[in-house]
Amino acid sequence: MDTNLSLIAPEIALGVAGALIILLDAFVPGGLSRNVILALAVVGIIVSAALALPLAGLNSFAFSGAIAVDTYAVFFKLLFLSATLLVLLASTSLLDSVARFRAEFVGLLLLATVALMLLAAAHELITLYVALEMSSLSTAFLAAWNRNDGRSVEAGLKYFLLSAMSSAVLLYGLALLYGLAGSTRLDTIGLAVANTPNAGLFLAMALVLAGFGFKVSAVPFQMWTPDVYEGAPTAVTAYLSVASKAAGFAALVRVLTTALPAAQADWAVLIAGLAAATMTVGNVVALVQSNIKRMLAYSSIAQAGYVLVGIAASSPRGYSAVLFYLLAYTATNLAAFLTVVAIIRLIGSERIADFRGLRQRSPWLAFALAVSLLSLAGLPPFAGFFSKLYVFSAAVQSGLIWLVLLGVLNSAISLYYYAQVIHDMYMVPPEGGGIAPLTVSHAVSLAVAVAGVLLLGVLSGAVLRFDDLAALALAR
Amino acid sequence: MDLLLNLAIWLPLAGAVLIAVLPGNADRSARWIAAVISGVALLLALALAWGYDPNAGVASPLGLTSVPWIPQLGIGYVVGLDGLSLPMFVLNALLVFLAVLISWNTTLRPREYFALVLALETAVAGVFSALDFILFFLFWELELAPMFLLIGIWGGARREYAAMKFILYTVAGSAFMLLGIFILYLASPAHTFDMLQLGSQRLAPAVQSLIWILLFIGFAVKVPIFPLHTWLPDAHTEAPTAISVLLAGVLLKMGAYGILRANFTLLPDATHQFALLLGILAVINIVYGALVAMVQGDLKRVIANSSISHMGYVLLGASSLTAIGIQGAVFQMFTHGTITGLLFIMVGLIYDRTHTRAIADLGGLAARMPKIAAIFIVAALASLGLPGLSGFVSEFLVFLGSFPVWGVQTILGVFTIVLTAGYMLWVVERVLFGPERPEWAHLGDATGREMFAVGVLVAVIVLIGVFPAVLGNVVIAGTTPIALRY
Amino acid sequence: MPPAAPPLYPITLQHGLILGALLFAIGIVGALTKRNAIAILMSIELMLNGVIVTFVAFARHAIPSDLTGQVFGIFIMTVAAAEAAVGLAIVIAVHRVRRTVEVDAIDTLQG
Amino acid sequence: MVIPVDFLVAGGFYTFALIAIIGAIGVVAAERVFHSALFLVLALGGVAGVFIVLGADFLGAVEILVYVGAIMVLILFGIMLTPQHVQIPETGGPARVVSALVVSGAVFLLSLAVFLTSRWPNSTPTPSDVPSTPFIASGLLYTYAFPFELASVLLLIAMIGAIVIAREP
Amino acid sequence: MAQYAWLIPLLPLISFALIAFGLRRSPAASGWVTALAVLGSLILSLSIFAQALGGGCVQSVCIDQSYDWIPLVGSPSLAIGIRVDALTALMLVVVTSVSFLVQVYSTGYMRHGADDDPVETNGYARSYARYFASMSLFTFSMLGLVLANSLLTIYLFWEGVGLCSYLLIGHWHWRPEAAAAAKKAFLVTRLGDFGFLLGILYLFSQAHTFQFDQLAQMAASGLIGGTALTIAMLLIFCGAAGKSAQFPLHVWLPDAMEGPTPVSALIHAATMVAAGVYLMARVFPLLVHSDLALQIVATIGAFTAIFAASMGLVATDIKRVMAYSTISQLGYMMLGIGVGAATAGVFHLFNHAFFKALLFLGAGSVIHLVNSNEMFASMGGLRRYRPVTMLTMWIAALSLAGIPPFSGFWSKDEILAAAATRAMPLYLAALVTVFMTAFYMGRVMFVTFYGEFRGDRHTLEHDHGEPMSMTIPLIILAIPSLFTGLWGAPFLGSGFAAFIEGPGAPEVATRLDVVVLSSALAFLGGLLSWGMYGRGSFTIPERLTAQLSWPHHVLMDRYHLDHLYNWIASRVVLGLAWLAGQFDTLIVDGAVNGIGARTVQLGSVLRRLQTGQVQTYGWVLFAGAVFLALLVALPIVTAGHL
Repeated sequence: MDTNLSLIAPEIALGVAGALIILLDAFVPGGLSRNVILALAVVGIIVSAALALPLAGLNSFAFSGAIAVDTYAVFFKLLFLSATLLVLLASTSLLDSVARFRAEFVGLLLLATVALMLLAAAHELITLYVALEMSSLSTAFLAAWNRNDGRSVEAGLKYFLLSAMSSAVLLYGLALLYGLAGSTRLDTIGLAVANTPNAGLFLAMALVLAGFGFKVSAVPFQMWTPDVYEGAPTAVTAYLSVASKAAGFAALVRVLTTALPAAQADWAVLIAGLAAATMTVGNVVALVQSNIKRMLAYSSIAQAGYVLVGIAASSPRGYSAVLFYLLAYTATNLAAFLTVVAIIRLIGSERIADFRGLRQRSPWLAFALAVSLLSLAGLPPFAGFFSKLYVFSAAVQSGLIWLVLLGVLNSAISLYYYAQVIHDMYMVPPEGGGIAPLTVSHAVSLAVAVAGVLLLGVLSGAVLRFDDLAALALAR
Repeated sequence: MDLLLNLAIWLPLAGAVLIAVLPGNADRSARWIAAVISGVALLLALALAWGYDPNAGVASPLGLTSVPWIPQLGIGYVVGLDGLSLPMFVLNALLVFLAVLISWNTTLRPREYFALVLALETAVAGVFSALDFILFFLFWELELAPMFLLIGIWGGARREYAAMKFILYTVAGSAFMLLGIFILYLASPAHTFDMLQLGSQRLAPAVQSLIWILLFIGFAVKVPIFPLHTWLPDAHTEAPTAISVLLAGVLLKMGAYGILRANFTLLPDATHQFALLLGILAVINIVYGALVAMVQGDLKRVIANSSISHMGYVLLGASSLTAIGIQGAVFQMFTHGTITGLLFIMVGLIYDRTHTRAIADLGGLAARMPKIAAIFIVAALASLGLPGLSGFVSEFLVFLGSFPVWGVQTILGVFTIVLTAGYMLWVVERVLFGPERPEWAHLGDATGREMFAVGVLVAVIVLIGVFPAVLGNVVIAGTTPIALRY
Repeated sequence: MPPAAPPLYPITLQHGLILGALLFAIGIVGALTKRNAIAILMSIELMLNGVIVTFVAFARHAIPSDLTGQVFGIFIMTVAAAEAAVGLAIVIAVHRVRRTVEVDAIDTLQG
Repeated sequence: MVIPVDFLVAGGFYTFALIAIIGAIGVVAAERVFHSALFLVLALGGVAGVFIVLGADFLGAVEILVYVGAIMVLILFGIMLTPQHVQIPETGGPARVVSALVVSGAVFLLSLAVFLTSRWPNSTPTPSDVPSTPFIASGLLYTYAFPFELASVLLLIAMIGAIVIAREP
Repeated sequence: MAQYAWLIPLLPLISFALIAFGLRRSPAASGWVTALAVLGSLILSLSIFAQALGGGCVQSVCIDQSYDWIPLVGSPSLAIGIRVDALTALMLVVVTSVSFLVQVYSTGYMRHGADDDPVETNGYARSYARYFASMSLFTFSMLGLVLANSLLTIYLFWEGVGLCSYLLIGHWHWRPEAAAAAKKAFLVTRLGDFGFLLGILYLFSQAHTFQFDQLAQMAASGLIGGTALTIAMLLIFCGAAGKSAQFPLHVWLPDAMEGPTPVSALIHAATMVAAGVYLMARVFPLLVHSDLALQIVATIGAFTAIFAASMGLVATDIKRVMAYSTISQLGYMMLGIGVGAATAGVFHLFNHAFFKALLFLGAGSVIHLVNSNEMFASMGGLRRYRPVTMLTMWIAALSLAGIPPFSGFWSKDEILAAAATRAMPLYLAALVTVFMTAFYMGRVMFVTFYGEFRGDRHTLEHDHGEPMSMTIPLIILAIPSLFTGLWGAPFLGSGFAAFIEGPGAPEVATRLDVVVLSSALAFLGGLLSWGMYGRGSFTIPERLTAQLSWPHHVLMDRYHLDHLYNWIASRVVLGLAWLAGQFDTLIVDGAVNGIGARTVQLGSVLRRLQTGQVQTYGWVLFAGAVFLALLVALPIVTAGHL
């Protein structure tokens, strides 16, 4: 048994940090202070990242093939770690408001991240399933964290029930895969089903797609997204919208490419269809939203659609583009949500109409939000422009011209609602005063995210090199 | 030269950042910085023009800079100027400088205003100098956000609607363009976005047609070509004066430039195929724009619709596929930029004083503002193609080139000059002439700064009208490679 | 060893699969119609059981001497236990705030 | 008269399957959530029986222990802790029932069609009298040690979360 | 001398620039600078004229030089250039001399401007400097026009003079009528220029050159001809008709009288309006190769002559009578060109320039005195106040009427002779015109200068005589009005034709019958006018007006043509424009907004699916899964695969 723990050292480190925070808080009299908790978490994340970096370039397995250790996994681990770090730094206010359970909050967040990291690395169905459930359940808790807020617990309940249903669907698909291949290892499945593409395989494929579709909020499995995003604490929403979604994509792409290469032509078509529906529904419904979190929820549905375009390209270039997209999207959406966290606290409202004149009340927050929205809309020179560029270019190379046309038109539609927010912030006089008080850590995390939005695209030559390697790792 | 060029492109953006990060209450220094920066950029552009060698050939554009940027996708930072882009590049620098001058007294959020104007300059300069198609597209889109804000914040009563319409139209159009660029990339044997390389190959006609249409939609929105034009009157009407100047002066040219640079240069067979369509659209633009202009009650709307009409001449010349016609089109791009820019400035000066643009409310202004009236008349005359002013040169070349090819279209185009004269002189009569009105009695004439700004434009208009050769050799160098394809 | 004679009353793979599908389908009906959140949870347990039956059927028929399907079943049960705990905790929290566990009433987030 | 093993297996399967299905239908059809819980016990018992018939004796035992012993107790607690002030019908209106039946019927029929038409890799059943426990043990402790450990973390998460979310303020 | 010809237009341009950029503030100087500049041009012109007269030019072309103007891709540059030949030399003298005299006259006339022109600096009208700037610019453009050696060049200056005409008609821009008249003048001539420009383009597409000499050679050698030539000539004639106010594009000229009277004298009588005739004379070597074009030119000319003269019979505004007369005389010139007597047409142009300028300046003199244009309401008996004006105007009037031996007689007679030979119906029309001309000129003279003063006495009280600057030009202009005709007189050797056409010109045909007939008709016309208006009371004309009220109304209303044009402009063109505008807002923009609205509507519909009820979401989730499965699995299942 290859129990080389160094191969899962990042997860162990982070898990230990999470557990340690919870335990210390329980045993230290009076509990840990907010800053100590944060410091511990940050150290845990940094150590985990430091341990993850050397794994890049490896191409092996741990635990009888349960875990893949490759650049692809490392890419996502680093992505989740950075996202978690930024969310944590920005959730200082949330931590203050949930004074009694902040250690548990941070601990669960870290453990949820461990789950996501494993999800990206899972190379075996049982591990995949357990990691998925681990992330879903902890996310449900996090969503319901403001337990005295009816909306928060409603979000938690909805997320829980729907994720349970969808994981049942996924599980059914996994059962069929297992039945077809007689193994739970993805690569073995891939080999076993290669010569016998039959109806069972397609049913399994559809069910697996549905299961992951929930995780990444692809239409028609997206319906939980707006409600949960709106109800959950905003920092959790940020986490959900980037890390959880990215992990869904990570696992989806790995399963599709490793276990189902035989049906590539078929799933590519399905995913193209999902992408088309997802982009369109997300953008069109976002047009009529008045709550910023809900609007961003629909926007993130639409963004998932663009990522699916890259997957539908089903080529290394496409996967590489997907990775870059997720990276850029993570930076952008985090910037958006973390700004929204601060703005909501400043103005005490989530209504877009109340963002009027924000520029005068808090120029930098307005700037950060404007930048991230423009990036989401895919305008240069922001990261979102480049990520769309790569995804669409890959899709065109795969002949999906109609899909790209739909995609680019969709981004034109999306500009309407993004620009509406910018319009409200910049072109309408304010209705109140006051500057948003940002904690230092929040400001730092916001600055990092915005810097990512500004620089990722321009420097994408270097980033893409890494992405290409990671995408190639899939095709070992 | 490459250093100069890159400096000319990026300096304004640096200025914008500088203005943005200025500490405290720096509203007054913002305009000075903007003036200095845009002035230096203008000098750089003029220096580039001075150093331009018309005989340099297609393969060696002025200030060519080629750096790999995103090698995975074959995207490079490739910029350079040739005879086609150089006039536009200089025009951009000139108009931005003048725009800063005429918006000197902006009191609403001046820092943001000047920063955005400078950012806009970089974007447009980039469009005209980019030789990598993705880079071109990037600059193309880069211009949207500043423009959106400039119209939306400093615009007129319906600024929000106009700004939104502007940005949505352009983005919808560029969506098609992006797709076209991708297909072009894939179809080219070299798999490159480098326009110089793309220009040296010939694709299969069917593929060319597809790409042509896709690119054309993107450019057509910008030109704008009927029926994709309705954003323009709104944007023009609501935009502040200086922004209208830039919009008419250089932003519309991006569309026409794109058609010449991409469709004509890279896709000759498809261009042949679609020349008739282009010719018909051109004449629709010309006649329709003029007709619509005739029934507008708002001074700026008249100019905006006349702008649509005049851009039609660019298309008419280009669609003839004759050397003279294309040359006329390029001339018209430049001259329209100066003339319509001047007209918008004049409307702005009138509006600044009277606070109305409704033609019905104006009248008798010539008595109190003889200078403004004189320059307004000069601009109107230039717009209706009076010889001695630059508009005639370009329109004449367009007609000369297109007449043997598109007889009917040219006749309609020539006839529209009469219509143009009709509404332009009607405007002059109603706004400037007529009995002096008591409500304007206290109004003053143009100030020295304003006169300088318009004087420069008038000088350019007269210079090119009298000595077209000033522009001619550069334009010829830019037109020859295109003309050789037909 | 000569191949065993075919059984008279064979319980084939399909039997197990169909039972699993049936349980899964019944579970879906419950999950979509029950109004009490806990009853929905129970229906989901039914669905999971359907999946476990499927796994077991595959484990029996698919590859001899490999009982991974059963192992998977154990994991599913474990996860189901955790799921039940989480679900009930959230249901209790909802009940505390809303004084109801009826999902029809828990729809303030919409649109 | 010797009853053939085949017949026993078949009879056992059908019996337990019927119990499971009746229980399952009962869960869905019961008008009181408490009754649903009792039917669920019945269904789980039936499933456990099916497991044993299908040669998963260990799994059958675990099913009884974990599901009936632990999960059901949890659910009953849950039912008691969330008393309804107003008695409302347990099941949604006819439209909801019909639409649910449609989609569930579609799932079932589709699965049926797939199961009956597809050829599955190997249809020879493992003999049901071979004890499965050693295999499972080695699977859990060797091949699937990692997810096994992971499951413990999952339970930890569930525990901590449940405490935070559910406990009285 | 001819190599300095480019200096001739340059001098007025310099004076324009000086005024525009500096002298604006010292009005007195601007007037004198203009006059001096034009004097310089006049002197140069005279020397060139002398050179040409002395046979100093090779084949009557003194200089023909082109300069590259617009470089072209892959073909030779478009060139502009100057050409000096006898015709040019003649025109130079006409333009500079009349212009000089008008400038001098204007320094007096314009000083106090119109009654509503506020006096601002040093006793000069506010618009004084602007007036001279425009005049300088006009003189420049007009000189450039006559010097042009190619169609392109002539077109450039053609538009230039049009612009100046616009500016000068609208000089008193605060008067709505002046502003409207200026616009009308520009637009109507533009309408003609539409044809002119097309003609140039068409000719270029056939001949690939704009130059007159090359075009003439090509026409002579048959390289261009046939229908193409006819089309090109007719298109170019459109431009000439617009500029020279030929029917049906004549409507702008009467209105143009809203401008200051010296402007009317210079631009709308002597020079610019004659540019159309000049243009036709220039392209005459081409024109002769198209009989159809010739016929049309002649017919339109003849019709215009009689048509305009008929309106002159009833007009009461002294300047408008002059304007109709100008149109009519221009029609004569066109008739001359059309019947192949181009030289006669040009000769008439030459004579007409002087006597018509004199008539206008004289009219200006009396208008200056009584501050009104209305002959019947505000004038009468003015011979006591302005005897010099009356005397000089009589000379011009007799010249215009074609009474021998005044200058107009000679040139008109040549045209009539040619017409009588070539086109009898047109000849008859021209004869009628002769009669009408004599009649309305007599009418003007009698009504204005004889009888009793009918206006407001107060206007005459502060009359201190007119400044010398106004009187002297009248006197000077009277000299050519008297004598220039003799230059072309057949019995003196037809020097004019020899000068224009060079040695070896065909002898001018003289027809005694025409001479007698036309002179008699002219006498009769004058006599009739004396009978009706010369005896102080207007009972006969009043009775006639009452009896012939319908024709009178038609004539007064200019044959309703202005109404027709207004109707076309405001109903047809603006109607089309209105339709286009509605189409733009409702259809094009409506479609776009509609797409936007539909998209948002779709959003609202989809949004309603988001009920908040968790089982709805679950249902969609399951249904989605089933749908996906059906999409991929069903085809295989139904195909019975595997």
